[in-house]
Amino acid sequence: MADILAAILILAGLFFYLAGSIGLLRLPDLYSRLHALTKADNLGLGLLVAGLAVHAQDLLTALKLVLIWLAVLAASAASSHLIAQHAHRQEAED
Amino acid sequence: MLTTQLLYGLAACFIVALGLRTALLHASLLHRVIAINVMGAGVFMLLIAVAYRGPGQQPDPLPHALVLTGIVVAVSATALALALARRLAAEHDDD
Amino acid sequence: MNSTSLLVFDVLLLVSILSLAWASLATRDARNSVILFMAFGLVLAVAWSRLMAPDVALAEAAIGSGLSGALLLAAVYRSRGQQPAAQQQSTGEHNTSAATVAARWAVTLLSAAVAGVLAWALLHASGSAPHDTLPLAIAANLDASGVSNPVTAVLLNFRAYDTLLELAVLLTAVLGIFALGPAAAGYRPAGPVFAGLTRWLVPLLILAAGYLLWAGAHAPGGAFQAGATLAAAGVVLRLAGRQHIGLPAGGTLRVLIAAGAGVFLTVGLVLFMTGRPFLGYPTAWAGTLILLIESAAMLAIAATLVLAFVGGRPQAAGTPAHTAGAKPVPGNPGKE
Amino acid sequence: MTDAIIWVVALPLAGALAALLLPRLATAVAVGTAVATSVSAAALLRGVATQGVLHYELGGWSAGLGIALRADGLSAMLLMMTALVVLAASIYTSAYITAPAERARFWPLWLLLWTALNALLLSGDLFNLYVTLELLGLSAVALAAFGGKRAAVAAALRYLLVGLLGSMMFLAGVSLIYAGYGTLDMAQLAHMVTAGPTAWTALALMTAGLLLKTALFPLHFWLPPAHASAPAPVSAVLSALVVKAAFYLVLRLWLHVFADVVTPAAANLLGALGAAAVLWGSWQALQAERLKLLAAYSTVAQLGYLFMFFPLLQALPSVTARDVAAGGLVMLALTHGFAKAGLFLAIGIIQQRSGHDSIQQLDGTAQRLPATTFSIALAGVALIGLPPSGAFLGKWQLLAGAVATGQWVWVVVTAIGSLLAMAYIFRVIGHAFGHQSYPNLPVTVAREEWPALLLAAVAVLGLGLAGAPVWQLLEIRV
Repeated sequence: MADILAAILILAGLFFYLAGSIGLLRLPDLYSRLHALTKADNLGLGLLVAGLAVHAQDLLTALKLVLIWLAVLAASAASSHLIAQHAHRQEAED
Repeated sequence: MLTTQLLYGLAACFIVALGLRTALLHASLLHRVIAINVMGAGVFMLLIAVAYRGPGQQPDPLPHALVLTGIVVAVSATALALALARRLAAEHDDD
Repeated sequence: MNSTSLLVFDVLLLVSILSLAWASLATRDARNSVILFMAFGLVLAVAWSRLMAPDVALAEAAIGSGLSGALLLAAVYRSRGQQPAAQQQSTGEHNTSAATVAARWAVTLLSAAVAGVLAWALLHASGSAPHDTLPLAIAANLDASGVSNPVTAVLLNFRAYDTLLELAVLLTAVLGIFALGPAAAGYRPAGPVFAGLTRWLVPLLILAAGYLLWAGAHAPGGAFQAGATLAAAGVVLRLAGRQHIGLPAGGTLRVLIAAGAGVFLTVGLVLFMTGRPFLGYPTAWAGTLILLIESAAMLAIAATLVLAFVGGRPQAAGTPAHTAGAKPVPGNPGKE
Repeated sequence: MTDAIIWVVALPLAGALAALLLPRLATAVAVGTAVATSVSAAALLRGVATQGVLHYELGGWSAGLGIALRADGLSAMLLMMTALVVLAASIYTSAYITAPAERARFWPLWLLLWTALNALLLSGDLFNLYVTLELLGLSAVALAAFGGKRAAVAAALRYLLVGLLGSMMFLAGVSLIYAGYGTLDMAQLAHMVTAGPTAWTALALMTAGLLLKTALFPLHFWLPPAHASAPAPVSAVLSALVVKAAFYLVLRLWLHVFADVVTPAAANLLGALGAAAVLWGSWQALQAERLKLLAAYSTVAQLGYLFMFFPLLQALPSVTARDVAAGGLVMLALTHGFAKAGLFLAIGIIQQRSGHDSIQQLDGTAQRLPATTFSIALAGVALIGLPPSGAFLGKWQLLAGAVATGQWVWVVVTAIGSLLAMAYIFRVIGHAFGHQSYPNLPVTVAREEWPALLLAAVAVLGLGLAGAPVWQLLEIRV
């Protein structure tokens, strides 16, 4: 049972990764691409982590996985903000 | 037949050649430093591939230790190279 | 996971590694090249964990891709401030005079020859059964080494002399950087978001470094990975505008960078003078001695890698920190 | 006596750390360490002479698993030469670099370079050799760029990139050896290595890496600017010791570890490259404008002579003939070490005193700095190979070996090379004599001139007249 749940979660995660990648390729400008990338990949990662956590042997590993997800969430949010701000200032200057 | 060890070994040879080509091609300094790091990564892949003993068994720990030492040596050499380049660029502006 | 799906995964992984390496070396823009190199390092770390080398995967991600990437990016932004981008790639790939094309072909053929010969030798070498004399010897002596992680046992006990010289290499690099001149000017103080992230991320990195150091005895981890994580905390602080990253100045800084090789050599010599072989830990004490050496090595590696990122002798703590509002300093990524 | 094998490596490293931690006492600590290390190097030499090959398993682990240090006749002699040259250069530097801040930054790097040299000469493990080569490369680059002048930094950067390329190729060779034979210990490998694709490729890669580091002819482009723009004592150590350490590894690999894998064709290739280096290096030295460039090109040429021994050692029939020729090779290497170090130190004095080292404006230095000019002339005698210098014995064995094996090309090249060497040395001496009057006291800067003079004297008189033990010591080998 756990394996099926894990498989479903991971597949859902992969779907969001795919969406994020397509967004990265298709969307016109930097901001929308950043938007797509950060949102989709983080959700994809969350589902992936959930799937792996279900599959993990013990609670500690599952908690470590969740911690990884939280760290990536914070880091990618902050870095996409910085990139957007940098790009915005660049445009304001030239 | 094509074992994992051989697959990664051959890929390693290709990466070494890739790094060597750019390192010899006098591209910009930055490219040559990256090329040497890529070549190093290729040699490390060769070592790790040699250490691999199949999905079930324990791999040979010795090449792992060698690669760890190699990575640290490579980063210290890269740091010195970039510091020299910075000093060269700074010198370039003063005179 | 039957072998075919593993093979498919391997091929996909290798294709992405090779294409990232090719792209990193082929792009002319320096910044893209560095970012592709960092991606190459990360995917390489996936390859190391696939080949059951977790220690190396940690080090590759932390040092090979993370810190080397930070060093290279800092160099790119620093030189972008001074020379116009075009002048940077004046040689190599693009002028198409006959001599350069011929030279490029010659070098390509030479590299292909080296790869071919290397592959030919590898095919021959891996033809025979893998040699297990050393792995078996390591396994046999593992319990006498004081740690249960074989890689740490090799690094800190069986081939401790290699690690001692390697710490000397790190020390030489940082002394060479110091001899070249004072540090570059720092970065502007961080905006609210980055400052918030730093206040939360740096303690987590320090905690992770301590865990990695402790776990190194029985699980993947150890002094190098811990030192690199600590250095990452230092780099984040430096980027957030903290000039001296909490590093001591003057004498204490010297003690810090000399700590790794210093403690290692002292332990080796003390044992040597009390009749044991040089760097030959008594079995009962091996575990504690290794932990002592690894702790000193972690501090030294972290300090060295951060000082390499700082790029020169840190000004004395007394000098005024970089004041906001000054003219944008070359090599300053953010304009906030 | 086997303890000396550890002290020879541990002392310079401890000295480097002490000099780093006590910046104000750096010079005293460094010179003290230099004396102590030279004493332990002498003890090691005596130990090897009395007890034969000294073998030390680090950490108590048997070779293969752990790392073994080995000191045989060849490495003990090179270690002694390294100790004497670095001791003399350290005394010289104590007067050459006076600013306390510069001293505090110079001595740790200097002693780390010495640690690398001693560790390399003693190591019996291939990967350990890679680490020592990197330590040697990085410390040499840091010292070559010391002082931060633009030319020095640019040359040091090229030297570093070439050195890294060489180390990576060496490491690729070492990886192949581990893939093929499962061990890294050179003594074990000497018995296991059989002629085959793995051995050939590994040896070719390692040799290519080492040839880059020892600047043999086509791969020498980085050496002249690096050695010419470095501070004088650093140039002395770079030319006399650092490139020779890489050559020692080629010798160790070709004669001891891969003895039966080496083919005559490969040895002849090395000999041909050596011959080209002799001719090209000497010719460039003749046209050099500056003394330091002349000395650097002379290094490229002198290394060419060393590589010309390889085809002889391959072709000489009897073991005794081969040992005698190998003795000539070591004699030439030792003499060049002392002579080139003395030459660079003397040139440093001229550069410091008269602000330039261009050969044209040298007139009068003989009068103003008689001892320095005498050192240059004495070192010149050893570089040309005139009796009674050690180089004369070395070149004699080279010629005798070439004649015995009928390989006349080496005789011709040696003759032309020596002629060109004579030309560029006498050109310098010619310019040195001006018309001013002679000062009454010959030595002007004692602490700088005596080391240069003694080094050149050892090359000419010491090795030339008392060279017999070199052959006996060479008998002791792994």
